[in-house]
Order: sequence, then structure tokens, then C-alpha cells
Amino acid sequence: METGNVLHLLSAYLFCLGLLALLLRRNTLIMLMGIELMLNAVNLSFVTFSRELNQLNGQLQVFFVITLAAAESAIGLSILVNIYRNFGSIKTDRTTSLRG
Amino acid sequence: MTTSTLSVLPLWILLLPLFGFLFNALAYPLAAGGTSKTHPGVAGSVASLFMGASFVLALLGYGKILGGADALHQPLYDWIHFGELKFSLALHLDPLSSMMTLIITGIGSLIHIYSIAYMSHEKGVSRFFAYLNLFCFAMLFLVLSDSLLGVFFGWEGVGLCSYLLISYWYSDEANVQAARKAFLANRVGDLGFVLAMALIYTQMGTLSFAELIAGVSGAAVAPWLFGAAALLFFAATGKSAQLPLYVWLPDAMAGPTPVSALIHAATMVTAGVYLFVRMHVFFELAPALMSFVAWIGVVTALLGGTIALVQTDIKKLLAYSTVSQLGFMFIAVGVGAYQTAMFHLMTHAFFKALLFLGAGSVIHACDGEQDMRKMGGLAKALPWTHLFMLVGSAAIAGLPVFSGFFSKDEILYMTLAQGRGNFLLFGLACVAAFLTALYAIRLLTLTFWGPSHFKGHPHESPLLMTGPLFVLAVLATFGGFLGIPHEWAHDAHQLSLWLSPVVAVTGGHEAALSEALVSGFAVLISVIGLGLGYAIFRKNPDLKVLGLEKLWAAKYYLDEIYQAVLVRPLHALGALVERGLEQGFMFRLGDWMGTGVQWSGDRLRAIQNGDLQAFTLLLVTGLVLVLGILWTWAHI
Amino acid sequence: MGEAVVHVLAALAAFLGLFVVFARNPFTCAFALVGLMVCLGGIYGLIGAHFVAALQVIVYAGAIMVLFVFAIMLMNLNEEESEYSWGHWRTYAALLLSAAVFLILGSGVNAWLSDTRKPSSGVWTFDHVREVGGNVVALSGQLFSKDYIQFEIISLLLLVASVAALILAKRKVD
Amino acid sequence: MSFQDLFPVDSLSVLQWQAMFPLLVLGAASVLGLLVSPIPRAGRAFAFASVSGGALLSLIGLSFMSFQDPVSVLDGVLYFDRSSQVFSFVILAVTLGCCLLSVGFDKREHLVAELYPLMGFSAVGMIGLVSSRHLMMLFISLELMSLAVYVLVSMQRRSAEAAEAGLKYFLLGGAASSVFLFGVTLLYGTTGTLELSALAQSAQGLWQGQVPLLFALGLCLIAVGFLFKVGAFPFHSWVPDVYTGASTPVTGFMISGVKLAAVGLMLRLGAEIFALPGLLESHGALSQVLSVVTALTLIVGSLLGLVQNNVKRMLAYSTIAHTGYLLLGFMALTVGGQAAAADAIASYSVIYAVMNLGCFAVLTLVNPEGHDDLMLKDLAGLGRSRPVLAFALSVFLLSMAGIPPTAGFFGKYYLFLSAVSSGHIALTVLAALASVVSAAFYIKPLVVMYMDQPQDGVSAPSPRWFGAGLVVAITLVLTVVLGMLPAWVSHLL
Amino acid sequence: MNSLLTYIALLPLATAVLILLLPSALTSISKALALFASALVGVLSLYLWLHFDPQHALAFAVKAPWLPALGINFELAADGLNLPLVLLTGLLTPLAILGFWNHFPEDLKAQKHWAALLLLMESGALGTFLSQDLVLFYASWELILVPAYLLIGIYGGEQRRAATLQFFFYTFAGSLFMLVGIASLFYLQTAAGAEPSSSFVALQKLKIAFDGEGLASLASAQGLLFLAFGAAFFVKAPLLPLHAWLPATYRQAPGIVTLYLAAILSKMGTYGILKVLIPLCPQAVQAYSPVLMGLAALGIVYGALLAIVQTDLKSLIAYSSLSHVSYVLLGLFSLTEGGMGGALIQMLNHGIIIAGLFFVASILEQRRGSLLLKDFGGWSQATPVLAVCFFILTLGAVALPGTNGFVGEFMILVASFKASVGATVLAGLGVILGAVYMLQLYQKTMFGPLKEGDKPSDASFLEASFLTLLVAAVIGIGVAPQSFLERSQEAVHAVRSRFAEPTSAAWNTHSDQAVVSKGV
Repeated sequence: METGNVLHLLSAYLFCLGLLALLLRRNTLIMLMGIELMLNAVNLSFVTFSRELNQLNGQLQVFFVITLAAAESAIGLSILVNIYRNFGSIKTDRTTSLRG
Repeated sequence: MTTSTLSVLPLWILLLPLFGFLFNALAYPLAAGGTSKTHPGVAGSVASLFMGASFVLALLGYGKILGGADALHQPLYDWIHFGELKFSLALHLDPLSSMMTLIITGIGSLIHIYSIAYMSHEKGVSRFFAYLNLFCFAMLFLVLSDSLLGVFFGWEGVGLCSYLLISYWYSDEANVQAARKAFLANRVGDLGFVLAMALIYTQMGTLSFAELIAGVSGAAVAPWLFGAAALLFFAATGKSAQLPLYVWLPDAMAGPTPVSALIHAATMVTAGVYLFVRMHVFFELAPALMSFVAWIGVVTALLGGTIALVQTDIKKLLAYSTVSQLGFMFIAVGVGAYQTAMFHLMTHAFFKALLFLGAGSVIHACDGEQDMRKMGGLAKALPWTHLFMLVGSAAIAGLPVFSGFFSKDEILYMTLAQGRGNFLLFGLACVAAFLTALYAIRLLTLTFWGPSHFKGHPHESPLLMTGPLFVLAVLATFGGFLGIPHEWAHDAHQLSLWLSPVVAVTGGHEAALSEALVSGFAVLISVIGLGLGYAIFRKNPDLKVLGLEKLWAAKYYLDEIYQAVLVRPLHALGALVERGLEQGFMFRLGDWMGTGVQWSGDRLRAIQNGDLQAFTLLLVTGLVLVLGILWTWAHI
Repeated sequence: MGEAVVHVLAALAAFLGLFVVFARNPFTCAFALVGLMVCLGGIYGLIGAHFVAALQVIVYAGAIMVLFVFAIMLMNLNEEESEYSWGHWRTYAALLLSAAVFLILGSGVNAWLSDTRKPSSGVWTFDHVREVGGNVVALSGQLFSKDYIQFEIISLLLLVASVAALILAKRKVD
Repeated sequence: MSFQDLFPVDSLSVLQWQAMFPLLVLGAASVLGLLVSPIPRAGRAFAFASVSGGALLSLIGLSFMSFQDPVSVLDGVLYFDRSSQVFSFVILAVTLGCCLLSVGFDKREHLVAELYPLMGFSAVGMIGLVSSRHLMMLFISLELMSLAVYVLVSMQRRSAEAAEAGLKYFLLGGAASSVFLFGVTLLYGTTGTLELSALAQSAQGLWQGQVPLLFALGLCLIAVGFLFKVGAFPFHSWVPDVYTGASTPVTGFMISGVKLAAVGLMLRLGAEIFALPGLLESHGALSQVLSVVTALTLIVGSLLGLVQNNVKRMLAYSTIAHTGYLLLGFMALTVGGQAAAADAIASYSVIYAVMNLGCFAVLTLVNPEGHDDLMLKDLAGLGRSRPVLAFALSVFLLSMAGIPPTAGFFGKYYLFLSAVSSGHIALTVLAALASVVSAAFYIKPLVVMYMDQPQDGVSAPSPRWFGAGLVVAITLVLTVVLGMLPAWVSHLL
Repeated sequence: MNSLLTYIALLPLATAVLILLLPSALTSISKALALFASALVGVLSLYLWLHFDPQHALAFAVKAPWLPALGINFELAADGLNLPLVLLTGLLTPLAILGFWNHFPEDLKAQKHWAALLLLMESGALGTFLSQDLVLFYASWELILVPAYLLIGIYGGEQRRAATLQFFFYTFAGSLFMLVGIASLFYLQTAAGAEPSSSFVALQKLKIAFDGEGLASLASAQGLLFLAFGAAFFVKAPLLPLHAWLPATYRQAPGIVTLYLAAILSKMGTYGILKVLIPLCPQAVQAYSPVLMGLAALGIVYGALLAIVQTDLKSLIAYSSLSHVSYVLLGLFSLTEGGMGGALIQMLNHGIIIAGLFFVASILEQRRGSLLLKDFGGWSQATPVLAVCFFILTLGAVALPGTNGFVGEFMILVASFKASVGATVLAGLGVILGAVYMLQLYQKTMFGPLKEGDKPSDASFLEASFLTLLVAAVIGIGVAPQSFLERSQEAVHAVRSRFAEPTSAAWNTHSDQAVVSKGV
């Protein structure tokens, strides 16, 4: 099992963990962390593929993904604050007023 | 086919009554400012003028044909010329239709003159005369046209006019119902006519009489021929009030009496007989049907006669008498004696019109009273009417010298002489003749002789009414001499001579009894009938014949049967369909679909419960399904 | 030797990942995530992506996770009961689904590794990068010659993020 | 090997600058808008002026360009051709329309002035999305557009629903983007390039149809990504809640602008990758999945729309139904191999954008003050109180239902044409049935407006904002004229 | 290429838009404007009818590219098939507006709506009749949907809501299937390699496969096309099972709209069958013609039966209209030249008669305020002009010889007798039932005693002039229908030649030896 395969499996594993976090946890913060996890998995996959292909392109994209993750978490957290102000809690079982 | 000379005469005979109609329907009311302001004298005289002119032209036509021209032909125009459907209208005056035109215009003008006086006290009478003229136009169109389609135009036209005239006093609901019954009964018959035309056209590609007769003569007997003949007969029963569809004629008496005289005695009801005589070559090819026709004729004659015996209303009695006499004509047609049928048609027109108009003057005198039990002893008050009614009754009963004697006896003779005739038919016909004598004398005794039950003081009718009565009385007495049987005079039976170019005389093989013997026997029956009748009715008008009279009075419960079998189930079916299918299912179909979709919408709404976890679950399941399908596809 | 260290770090990352998902207390999740990110940074460094490793540790572990910890404190989220319960069917469904995704992706990766039809490999081998002057030099060359448009667009994105924070999280609402 | 010749920086030609002109102008204008928006009193007006000015300028610039032969910048990162021009044109028009739309509404509903620059940024993202062939550039533009819209959705600080909508949109959007991104990595990994045409060539060259599983998985993940953005069935749950939660001009912007850009992305990916000969046929399963998704989208969109009585939620479901029709066209394009289907999708999406923009312009004017949920019964008696608005709304709704004199009919016919030509008769019949059901709820507002009396006698006096009125007028004229003379919009690509 | 037809088709549309845009000050002239525009169209259509020479297949053709990419052009032409219907629409609309002059609602805004929406419907109808391009046909087919919906929905009777919804969905669903049919025609053309064009001439060159037996044949290309187009036309005509929307809609719609629906819009359905369905799927129609004739004949009896038990005027006339239209369908499905020609002229006749009947019904309703039969009686004394005209219209409805009703009825009966005897006999029964309910209608309103204190005013000058014109048409066409028939001779012959010798009724096969039939 050389490193390439391990790292690919790890990135797939992290991606699924991210999905699991989204599905499982009611606490929106943890769901945010789930999304971060998925993005990390993407980064790992990018880097591993770029190493296999001997290209710089993959690593470069990671740079963009990281900045994007930063922007996204900023917006995510401010939305979270907004939710906290309106609903008093950040649990998704409270936020079901829009339905039908 | 005989040569026919082009002439414009038939067209004018036809158009004159139409102009009369237009004058009375449009010109005069518009000029006078509304029908109510029209004066009966003006309307009546103008209408009679047109009818008289048409009668003169008919005479001219008769003269031309007598003078050697076989027929006068006047092509009108192509009515429909489309793809395989080609119909054109043309007028054709030959001896048969000339005879009919003479009857229609002759008796028509007499009745027009009579109604001037009869309807004098009515308000807005131009409408009445307009309808009368329109009727004559339609009847003339029927007899003059040279194709089945033209006949059908006239056929339905007279049906329409009879509807209009029966419901002339439309403010009274009973008249309106009677008119509707008449029109619907005719419509049922007319459906038979249309289907027959469709059948014939599909087979022969033409509806014109000339081509039909040429095409059919010499052809083998075919099932479709029987079908077409049956349908045409069904139509004739509708129009000429024979057994199945005669119920409308007695109710048609709701109309004014001149209408009954013209339409329900002389002209319209004879249309069926005319049609049979016109297409006799066609009908000869369906012998089975013809004997059926004869039997229908005799049964109707008996039926009419029996019911007439118990009638109390003078016009109803005459109506049933007409039904019975028409039965006689159909017997003649059934057995194949077409010329005899036409002869009886003519004489019947004379004496039945006479009887009706006479009854009219009686009613006029007793200011509208129609129930014979309330009359009686009018002979002194109405001497002329009494005389003319005597002549009429004598003719109908068939006393010698009078026209009825010659024509009815010839029919009785023909039931033996013709191929399809037989003794049973002859016997029943004699019973019918006996009944005729009975109800004839019943009429006379109840209205003119015996104790007078009438409250008011009846006055004789004015000249305008008695004049036409006189003319008709003359015709009723001497009309018979046109058809003296061969044995008795050398140039006998003018009428069959006159009709021979159109109706070939079918060879009558020697009958068991000679014609003289049969007529003697017939006279005997009528004299016995008259005597017996006088004896019975002098004492009390209600006849007791071992309980049968109740059956006859109830008109064999035929009206009730029609009501139960046809009218009520129709309405019930309609109501059932309306409630069950239309409201129950059809209208709610839309709602069911609506609620069905609504229901499924609500069910689907459940998956949209706003919970984020549920959304992510759905999203990931979608993802997994897509990937899973791909994975299995790649690995199979 | 490097290979073994990568494997160890990978295993550690995997282990820490479990904590992120299943820990009840958000703090433990946050710190587990920080640990995970550091491990990943280590892996990147070992396989030659030095600039990305530095970025990962500084930006990701440093900035973003700190933001998360701030958020946790700001909203003083203590342990709450209605997180997830092992009795609920949704938990098993989630596990099943994510396991399925992992298996499918895993088999895809395995099939790809053994697949011979690989695209032609690029020119940037280890020594070529060292020859040019190191990973950072190479990366910056590539970035500012081929992908500077994405760079500009991503700056707009950061601008939007800052505006968002300003608008949404501002205390008083006029 | 010096640094320069290792990393050659080729300078951009005039043509390329010209092609990038709209993008740059709009970006600059939005930044300017951002700067001026905090000015105390006139901030709102300046922001509006700068962003709409920028949009107008780039719109005019764009209309003068003709991209017969496509212009590619940095080999594919930005790629301007007929389709990108058409979609950018409509996106700019929609942005301009939405800015006009929100004038007056934002003051009354106390929305912050940053509304306009955010729309501008989102528009920049959209234009990037429709005019690029580089996967990462596509992703970044997608993210720029989405993030801006997340903020727009949750900016209505007063209503809890806006916050909830923002949260749902953010989380689901984040998940979908990560899935999309993972797909991108897989494609990159298996083909070695991120540029679509190069990717297609190498895929063709390397595998000639027998595509490796990982590449197909990558494709699926990308498909999930844009199916989410377009609102197809399994990934549609966010659409009703977000469109109802957001304030009306924002929803209008999302429905016409964001949906349009997503369709542009779908078209681009469909034409470049999914329509590769031998790709989808070899994977029959993928086309089956796509037809099931289309069918379910149609059914959900029309059936659920029927049971709504909140107008915005009803229109949200109607957009899902329209997505179903577009997917019908997409199937014709990819599985059916019908090149003309791209034309049909383009014209349908243009008409769709016009209809919905007009519809939401009317709703903005009619929206009751304070609370943001417009119920059906609030429209009662509009036929008498505001006849022109009522007429306009009826025309838009009838156009969505596909009644001939309006443009909607032609769009639907064109799509049915390509769908039937690619052999999907059963699906087209289902689409016909779905449009009958959706006609059922398009008619409801008509019934209420013209046939009902408002409860309290007189319906609320609605404002007379010039901007929204202008948008209604323009879109009304367009809907009817395009209906009468569809040739203008028939052969776009 | 003179633009006579473009004026005829688009003038009403243009005036409608003009009326809608009228400033509030000028709304009072909207009714007059509508009358003027429709009168102009009437004159033009009369001119068209007079100058139409049957030999020239597509007279006054106008062809302008509308959407070249898909081969769709704005193509209008007058052929034998649509001529009578264009004349009917052209002349009936101004007369209807004239006749209904003071039946319009008082408030001006409502008048403006009525005028504009009516003209829209007229333009839709004329467009459908004149268009020679299938997509243009579909567009104008749908054009009438919304105006009719709004007119009935806003100005109809009490339960108008349910009626309008049913009307909308039945028609809309039907026409959407037609849209799928048109799309698949486009596909068939491209598949057959022909350059796609939706003009009828090109479509008729298309060879569409038709195979399979009985129900299976429905799955073949032509079978599916038959279902698609049939859905739209059988709903509109209506053919029996698809008529659920008719009674409610006719009962709830305002007077002039019911007149328009019954007289003109239902003809679009039957015209569609003759112009589109039969030429495009000849084998399919021929295979299914026995079933279709059965349904049509059943429709005649069904409509008549229901008319007998109705208690109010409008639904009685509505069911009678169902019965008469089924008559037209019987003629069409007999697939004989005479039958189809009879059906075509019967469309015109039915239009005239049903317009008259509904007009009389709305006069009665306006005078009495109620539609129930039992509220009327004996009006003949008080309103002679109305009574006479109503009577002649009744005669037309009963198909008395000499009236226009008989022309069509006779041609259809004779022609369809050859195709199927059973259906013709059933149709005959329907005619008798027709006489029952028509006379019942006439007598319950006009004859019998006048209710006390009931002084209905006779028809006003405008109403009387409209009625007399209708009566003139009823008698005129009844006496001399040939001028109408010869114009459609060529066109119907062309449709008939589209398919092989029809399977004539069984029993007349052996009659050849019995009879020598000579052409006259």
C-alpha cells in the first residue's frame, strides 16, 4: 500500500466523515466543521493527485480552496451568530418555521 | 317513360297559394299594423282568390293532358350537387297528380270560402288564412314534385302546417298538446321516410320517380326493396293515420273545423295513399308487404268504425270515420287495386269534406257546442244543413246512386277479384262497411232527429257556408258516376281510363262472385245498418254491445299504452341519465381529478417538513443512489 | 523513512477525525479538528508541498479554527442534550450512507491505481522543483503566470466575506 | 532556465481585454458601490447608481461585441463565445432589473445599502460561471455567486425566517460545493488537466468511451453539484424554504439570475463533457438516473405547487417544475445527442428569466409592508385596484403555463420539440401533464385577482415605485413580443 | 400576395389591444369600436366568400416566415374547408354585438373588457380557421382559451367558478397533448430526412406508419398521433365521453359568450378534425371510424335525452347543441365525400341556429330575469316578432325541409347510411327526440296561457334585425345550399382522396346484380 493509495483513501475517508458530520449532528457549528473536513479532504486529494501527476497545478488549487474555506467559514459563523440571535440556539431542530 | 312537354303551368299552380301565404303572413299584417287589425273578409277573400286561380290553372292542366299531352314537366333547380350526392327538384303534372291537384285546389277553394264566414267572429284571422294557403302550397308541392325528395319536402311541409293549424288557438294548453302530438307522430313516420330515401339512394343512386321505376322494373325481388317499402309504409301510416301512428288524428280535431275538413279529411291524410299509388311498381316488388298493408287497412277500418260508434263529440266521430275510410283505401292498395283506391280517395274527399263542413255549420249554429248529446232535433232549425248532411251520410253509408256506393263496393269487389284478396278480408271489410252505416245514422239521429236537448235557438248558417256545402253535396252524389263498373255501362270507369297511363290496370282474375252480386250485398248491409242504427239511437245515444262499448270508448287503451311504452320511459331514462351519469359522474369527474391531485400534493408536502437534517438526508441519499447505480453498472 | 511518517500521520488524522464527528462537547471537536489539520499539514510537507503545508498550518489551523473557538465561546455553547442518540434510526442511516460513499470512492480509487491508462505525467518532479528554487518559487511562478485571474476573483470573494461578517453579525440593528 | 522562460506570462491582446471588459467594469462598479454604501443618507442612492451604472455600461459594451469566433483568455480560464455572451447579457439585464426593482423596497423594509454591491459581486460570479472552461475558475465563480447570495438571503435582520433560510441555503450549498469540488479533484486526477476541452480530449484519447470508474464518479459528483444549484428533485429541498424566507427582490434575483447562471453551467458542462459521444451511452445507467430525476422534478414541482397558498412558495415550486422542463432539454442534449437542444435550453432559460423577473417585480410592488409572506388572499381584488399590475401578473403566469400568445408557449414548444426528437416521448407526455397541473396553480392568482373581493373592502394601497414599474413594463412587453415574434430568441447559440 | 387574410385574422386582435389601451375617458366608445372592427372583418369575409373560386386550392395565400429555424411560417389561406366558417365568424360577430347591444354590462370598464375579450376570441377563431401552418393553428387555437376563461369567470352566473375551471382544464389538457403531437410530427419529418416544416402541405406528404390490429394499432405512430390530436379536437367538439365541461360552461357563461362558444368555438373542434386529424392520420381514422360513428350517434341520442329532462332554457339548448354537434361528427367520421361535405355545411348551419337559440334565450332571460321554463308561457301574444323568429329557428333546429338544418342532416344521413346503418338509425332516433325537446322548449315559452301581469316587451329593433338576418339565413341556405356547397367541393374531395375506398356497409355488397344504378 504505497503512500498515494493511503492518502487517497484518507481523503475519501475524511470526505465521508464530513458528510457524516453534516448528516448526524444537529449542532450547526459541528456541521460547519463537517464542511471544513470535506474541504480538507479535497485539498488532500488535490495534493496527492498533483504529486502523482508531477504537476504544480494541484497544489495551486489548494491555495484557492483554503482561501475559499476561510471566506466560507467567516460567512458561516456570521450566519450562525444571526441564527443564535433570532432563535436563541443553533440547533437545527429549532429552525423549522419554514415548511410545507 | 311517356314524353313530357315542358310547361310553366305546374309552377304557377304551385306558386299561387304561396303568394297567398306571403300576402296574408307579411304584406297584409304589415300594412294593417299587426295581425290583430286584419279584417277576416279581406284576408279570406284574397286567400280564396288565389286558391280559385290555382284551381282554374289545374283545370287548364287537366284540359292539356286530356288534349293529348302525356305530362307537363318543369325542372326547378339542383338542390344539392356534392360528391356522390346529387339531388335536384322538378315539377311533373301527369294524370295522377293532375287529379290530385284538382281535388286539392277544388275542395281547398270551397273550404277557403266556407271559412271566411266560419272564422268571421275571430280576431287576427290573416294568420289562419296564411297557414291554410301555406298548407295548400305544401300539399301541391307534394303531389307535383317528380322525386321522393320533393315529396318529402311537401310531406314535412304539410306536417308543419297541420301543427300550426291545430294549435291555432294556442292560448289553450290542450290544443298545443294535440298539435305537438300530431307533429311528433308525423316526425316518427318521417324518420321512416328519410331512412327509406337513404336506403334507396344508396342502392339506386337516384330518388326521381321516373328513374326509380325504370331501374326497378324487371329487377328481381331484393331484401333491400322490402326494407325500403316497409319504411315508406311506416311513413304512410304516420301521415295517413293508420294503425300504429293514427293516434294523433282524433286529437287533431282541436283545430278549427275547416282545418279538419281540408287537412284531416280531404288532402293531407291521403298523402300516404298517393305515395303508394305513385310508386306502385316499386311496391309490387314486395308482395309480402302489400298483403300486410291490406290487413293493416282492414284492422284500422274496423278499429275506426268501432270507436266512432261510441263517440259523443261530432268531430271526433267524423275523425274516426276518416280513419276507418282510410283503412278501406289501404285495403284497396294492399290488394293491388290502385285505381280503386284513388277512386275511393276522390269520393271520400267529397263526402267527408261535406260531412265536416256540415258539422261545422252545426257547431257554428249551436255557437261552439260539439257534444251531440246536447244537440238533437235540429232538422227544423237547420233545413239546408240537414239536407246536405243527409246526402253526406248516404254517400258514406254507400246507398246506391251516391258516390260512396260505387267506390266502396268496388273496394269490396276488389278484395275478392285481386290476386292478394281473400274471403276473410272481404268478410271483415263488409263488417267495417256495416259499422260505417251504423255511425252514419248515429250522427244523424243524435244531431238532427229525436228530442231537442239544445238550450239556445240555432240559426241557419249564412250563404257563404251553405254554398260550398251545396257544391260538395252535388259532387258527393254524382261523383260516383266517374267510376261506374264495366258491366253496367259501355264507356265505364272514366277514372281508370284517365289514370291508365300512370297506373297500369293489373289483371283481376274472375272473382268468385260477380261485381253486381257484391254491390247488391253491400247495399243490403248498409240498409240493415241504417235501420238498426236508427232503431237503437232513437231511444238512447249510449250503445250497449255486451260490454264492448267500454273498450271502444277507451279507444282500446291505445293512448295509455303509448304513454306507458314510449313517453314515460323516455322521460324516466332521461332523468336517470341526468342524475346518474351527468350530475353524478360527468360533472364530478373534474372535481375527482382535482381532489386526487390535491390529495397527492398534500402527501408529498410531508417530505418538505423544513428540518435541515431531513434535507441533508435526502441530498446524500440522492448522491449515494447515483454513485451506487454507477458502481453497480461498472461492476456487472 | 518519510513514507512511514506519512502513514503514521495519516492514521493519526483518521483517528482525530472520529473525534470531530462523534465528540459531544464542541470544544473537543474543535481541538480534534485543529489536530487533524496539523497532521495534514505535516503530510503535505513530507510529500513536497511545502508552501501548502505552511498555508495549512497557519491559515487553517491558526486562523479558521481560532475563529471557531471564538464562536464557541461567544455563543457559550455547552454540551447540549439533543445532539444525536444511538437509538434514533437517522443515526444508522447516516452511518450507512457515508460508509457507502466511502466504499464506492475507495473502490474507484483502487481501480484507478491499477488502471494503466494514466495521463502523461507533468514536468515538475522533485529535483526539478528544487532546481528552480523550491516549491514556493515554482508555485508563485505558476500562480502569477497562469492563474492570476482566479486570484483576482478570489479576492472579490474575501471582500464579500468581510462585508457579510459586517452586515450579519453587527450588534445593533438600525 | 530563467524564471521568466519557465513561467512565460503572455500579455493579453486587445480582443481579450475587450472580452473581459464587462467583467472588469462590473467588478469595479461593485467595489465602488461597496465603498459608497456606508455614506449616511445618500449611501443607498450612490450604491444603486454605481452598481446599476456598471451593469448598464457592461451591458452596452457586451452588446457591441460579436463572438463569432470564441475568445479564450489564458487558454480557457475565461472563454467567451456566443453562449457566454447570451447568458452574460441576460445576467447583466437581470441584475440591472433587480437593482431597479429594489429601489424603494429596500428603504421601506430597512435593507442595508450593501444590497446592491452584493448583487453586483454575485453577478460577477455568474458571468465568470458562464464564460469559463476551467473547472476551478467555474468553482470559484460559483462560490462567489453563492456566498454573495447567502448574504443577500439572510440580510433581512428583522425576520427570523431570513436567518433560517440563510442557514439552510449556506449549509446545503456548502455541502453541494464540496461535493462538486471533490468531483473536480477526481476529474483532475484522472485526466491531468482542469481545462474542459483539454479534459475532454484526454478523456477521449485515453479511454475512447470505456471511461474508468473514478472519472465517472467524478462526473456524478459534479452533476450532483449543479443539479443542486438548479434545484432538481433529490437536491431541491432548499428551494421552497429559501425562496420564501428571502425578501422578494432577492428571491427575484435568485430565481431569474442564479437559476440562469446554474443553467448556463449545466449547458456548458453538458455540451463539453456530458455530451461526449460514447460517454453517457456507455453508461446507460446515468441516462436512466437522469430521466428519473427529471420525471420526479416535474412531478414534485407541479404537485406541491398546487397545495400552496403563499405566492412566493408557489412560485418556488413552479421554478422546480421549470427545472424539470430544462432537464428535459438537458437530457435531449446529452443522452439524445441533439445539438439543437442547446439552442432550446438557451431560449427557454432567457424567456424563463424574463417571465420570473417580471413576476417578482409585480410581487415586490404588491408585497404587504413589514412581513414578507404574500398570501394568495392578499391579491384579492387586485384586478380592480391595480388593473395594469394585475394584467401584467396574469400575462407572466399564463406565459409560465405556456399559453400561446406569450413567450412561455414558444419556449415550451421548442423544448418539447427537442425532447421528442431525442425519443423521450413518455417524458414529454409527462411534461405535458405536469404543465396542466401547474396551469392549475398558475390560474389561482388569476382567479383571486379578478374574481374575488378583498376581505376588508379595499385592498392595501400598494406603492408606486418607478424602478419596479419600469421593470414590469419592459418584461411585459418582452414576454408578449417574444411570444408573437419568437424568431429573435430562437437561434441564439 | 394580397394581405386580405392578414387583415381578417389580425384586425380583431389589433382592435382588442387598442381597446385595452383606451384611456379611461374613451372607454365609452369601446363597444362601438368593437362593432366597427368586427363589421369591417365581416365585410372582408363576405368579399372573400364571393371572390373565392373553388379550383384555386389555396386562395388569397399569405406566407411570411415566423420562425425559419423550425420551418414555422405565418401562413394563411382560404380553402374550401374554412370558407364557410370564416364567413360564419365574420358575419356572426358584428351581428352578435349588435344584437346584444343593450345586454352589455352597464359599467364602462366591464364593457371595455367584454369588447376586447370578444375580439380576441374572434381573432383566435379566425386564426384557427385560416391558418395553413400547424403551429399557427395551435397558437390561435389556444388564443381563445384565456378570453373565454376570463369572460365566464368574471361575468358568469353563480356557480361560474367550478364551470370555468372545468372548461379551462378540459380544453388546456387536450391542446397540450396536441402540442406533443405537433412536436412529434416535427421529429417524424426530420427522421424521414425531409426539411422540417409545419405547413399542412408539407405535413401531408409525410408517410406515417400505421400497423397493428385493433387496440395495438393505437401504439403505432399514426395511432399515437390520432390520440394526441384527437384529445384536443374531441374535447372541443365535444365528442360524447369528453363533453363534461359543456353544460356547466354554457349555463354559467354570459349570453354573448355562450353564443360564441356554441356557434363558433365548438366548430374549431370539428374543423380541426376535418382539416388536421383526417388528412394526417387517414388510415387510423378509417380503422377507428366505426367506433367513432357509434360514439357520435350515441352523442346525438344522449344529448337529446338530457335536453328533454332539462328545466332551464340554457342547459336545454346546451344539450341540444351537444346533440347537433355529434351530428356533424357523425358526418365527418362517415369518411364519405357527401358526409364530410354535409358535416361542413352543418357546422355553418348549426352555428346560425344555435346562435339564434342562445340569443333568444338571453332575450328571455333579460326580460324575465330567470331561465326556468316554468316561469314562461304564452309569450306569443305579447311578443309576435320574437315568437315567429324563434319558431323558424326551432324549425331549423328540428331540421325541417326548407330550413338549413335539413340540408346538412339529409346529406349526413344519406352518406353515413352507406358507412354504417346502425349509427344512422340511432342518429334518426336522435332527430325525433330533437323534435320532442325543441317543441317542448318553444311551447313552454311561447304557447299556452300568458301569466297574469306578465307584459314582456317585444324584441327591440336591434334584436329583431339580428333575428331576421338569422331567419333569412336559415331559410336561404335551406332552399338554395348549392352556392355554399360548390365552394367546398374540391377541398372535401381532396381530403377524401387521402385514403382508400372505405369499407362500405356489409349488406349492399350483394346488391350489385339486383340493381342497375345509372348516374343522372
